[in-house]
Amino acid sequence: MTGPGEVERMVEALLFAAAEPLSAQELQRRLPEGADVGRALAGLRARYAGRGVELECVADRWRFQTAADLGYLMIEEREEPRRLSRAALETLAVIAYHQPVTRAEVESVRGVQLSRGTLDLLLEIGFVRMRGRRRTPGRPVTYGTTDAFLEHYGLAGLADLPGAADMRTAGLLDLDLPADFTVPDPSRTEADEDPLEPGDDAEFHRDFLTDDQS
Amino acid sequence: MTGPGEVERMVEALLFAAAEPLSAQELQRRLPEGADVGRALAGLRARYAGRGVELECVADRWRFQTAADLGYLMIEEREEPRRLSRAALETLAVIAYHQPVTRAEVESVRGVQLSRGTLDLLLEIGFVRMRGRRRTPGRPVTYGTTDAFLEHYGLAGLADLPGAADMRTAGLLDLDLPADFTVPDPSRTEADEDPLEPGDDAEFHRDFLTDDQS
Amino acid sequence: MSGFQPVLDFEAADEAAETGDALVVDVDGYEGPLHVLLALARTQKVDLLRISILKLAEQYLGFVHAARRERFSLAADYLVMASWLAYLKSRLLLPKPEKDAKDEPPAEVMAAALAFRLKKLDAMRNAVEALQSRARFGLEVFGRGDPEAVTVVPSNQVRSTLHELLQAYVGERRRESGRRYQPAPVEAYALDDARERLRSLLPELESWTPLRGVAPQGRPSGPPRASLLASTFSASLELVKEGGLEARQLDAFEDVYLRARRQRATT
Repeated sequence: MTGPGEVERMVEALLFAAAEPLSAQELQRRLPEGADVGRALAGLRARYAGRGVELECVADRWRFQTAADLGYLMIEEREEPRRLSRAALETLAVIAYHQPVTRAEVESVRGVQLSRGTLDLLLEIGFVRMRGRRRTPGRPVTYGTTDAFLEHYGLAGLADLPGAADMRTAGLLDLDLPADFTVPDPSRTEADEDPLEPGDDAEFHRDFLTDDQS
Repeated sequence: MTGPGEVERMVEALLFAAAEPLSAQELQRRLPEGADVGRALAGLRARYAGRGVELECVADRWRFQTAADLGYLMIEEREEPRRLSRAALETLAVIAYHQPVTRAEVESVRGVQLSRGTLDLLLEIGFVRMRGRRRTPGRPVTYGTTDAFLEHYGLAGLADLPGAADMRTAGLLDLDLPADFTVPDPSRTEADEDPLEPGDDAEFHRDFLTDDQS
Repeated sequence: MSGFQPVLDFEAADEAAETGDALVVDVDGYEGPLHVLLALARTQKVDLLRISILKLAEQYLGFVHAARRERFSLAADYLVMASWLAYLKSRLLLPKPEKDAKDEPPAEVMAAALAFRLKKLDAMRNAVEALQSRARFGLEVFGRGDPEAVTVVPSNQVRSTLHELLQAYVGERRRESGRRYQPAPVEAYALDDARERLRSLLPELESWTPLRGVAPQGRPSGPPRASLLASTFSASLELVKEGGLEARQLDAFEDVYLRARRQRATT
């Protein structure tokens, strides 16, 4: 005959190793005949009361659970930096070299529609900002890079963005590019742009919605 | 200031919740400053001794696990055991007890060439890893065991390998035993190993290929 | 026998040792000659370091002989070991020469080294058993079945290098330059064909018929409808000029009607 202390040990082990909460019936089935599950559960509940882990009964099923007041320990700020997706990296590159640039222009260079999340992400991590509005019909918002962008890539200014010659030296440019391949110099200022006005932000989000519908 | 009882609760909660064993350092990082992790671990170990769940140190990290004598209850949780051949197990033992050890040395101890797939399998299931290179002509790759190996066999460290101390005293773990049966020289240096360099992996696989052709 | 449990083919040797019978020859059960030697040595029931190498050599040679009689194909390793042991045996038996051959240790030292090597392999065999009898994770002991996933709050840090950025840009521009506007060439309804067809239709065009009815119906693979209409219209104007056809349009943008010019009107 299995003593009550021994049954308690068994229930403890079973509940610990189980992939999901177990009912008293399920426990009974996995224990030696005649084992008093109810008594074991009561004993364990008392034993774990006030500990870092507690025995909980949810919907007639039993499980060990971290004490509620220690839940904050289970949240971890992960230091691991994110990698930018290919789409994000390409969009960032086009914005960096072609700024100030409208959403439509980015799409025209990349040849694909800009997904909503890509630009949002770049705005969110602070590498891209809204710069102003193009003085063309519809007055589209123009985008550019931020100081955080320069800082991240170790650039003193936009003039330090590597040009075509640098790219060639680095072996990035090869022969299948046209001979007249040039890279725009984003450090020159363009005049066909108005500064953003207060409230432009909201309008921008409306832009997004209509873009998506089209 | 967090009292010792409270720290013990926290460590208990963290170890219960964790999917992997946690080192004292990892625990420390998640606890309030000044928390005495060592004391909490010792307290928990004593508290859980003889229970259905026990606190164990494996590969220098800590985990709760079910008591060994209750393993028979965990039929549903039991993993399909990996089928390792006797040759694979013996190779694993030779590597574990003699590391860092080269393939040729493993073969010399066992008196037979490693059959194709034996070492690969041990590397693939993650019990064995390439450790470095022996500073001898040809700079052969040396092998050792992993934390996964220690975790599987419930060993706190290599010093806990069963019988290792006695074997070492008896000179049974010496490797300076050439194939031509000369008397072993019990003085064995362990420092004659270079760390692996990037790209060594590929070279290793070339090794394998040439081995297979022979 | 389940899982990690090694197939202990030494059982045969142990049994033989207990019963005093000769070892059952089963080459498949052994990894190599050293493993056979170890199994044989264990039948001597003494510390491996104190076994009789002479007796071991005889046992091994008997094993190889038996295996050959049973027509087992023994690997070369086994035969090399056999000849080495035969040589060692002869050296152990023969009276000591005045001096050993050059660069060769005394036979007793070689025998001791072999015994030590067997001891070493035996230690590893015991190690396997000791490891396998431990409470193994996932087999005898178990971890938390339902770990509480730690909620990971990702930081806003980004990992990206300037080189990556440049690669992305160049890749982008390369694709852009590779994109050229290439409209599919439009298949046109040749004017000659239209003229030919209209001429053949003339006898049937006795009453005014709208141009869109006269022009051939478009097919998905052929020229577009616009081209069929335009070429038919151009051909009809030519035939009007030749005098074979009449055309009329009641008002601007209205349908154009065609009919064959009456023969008697021309004569």
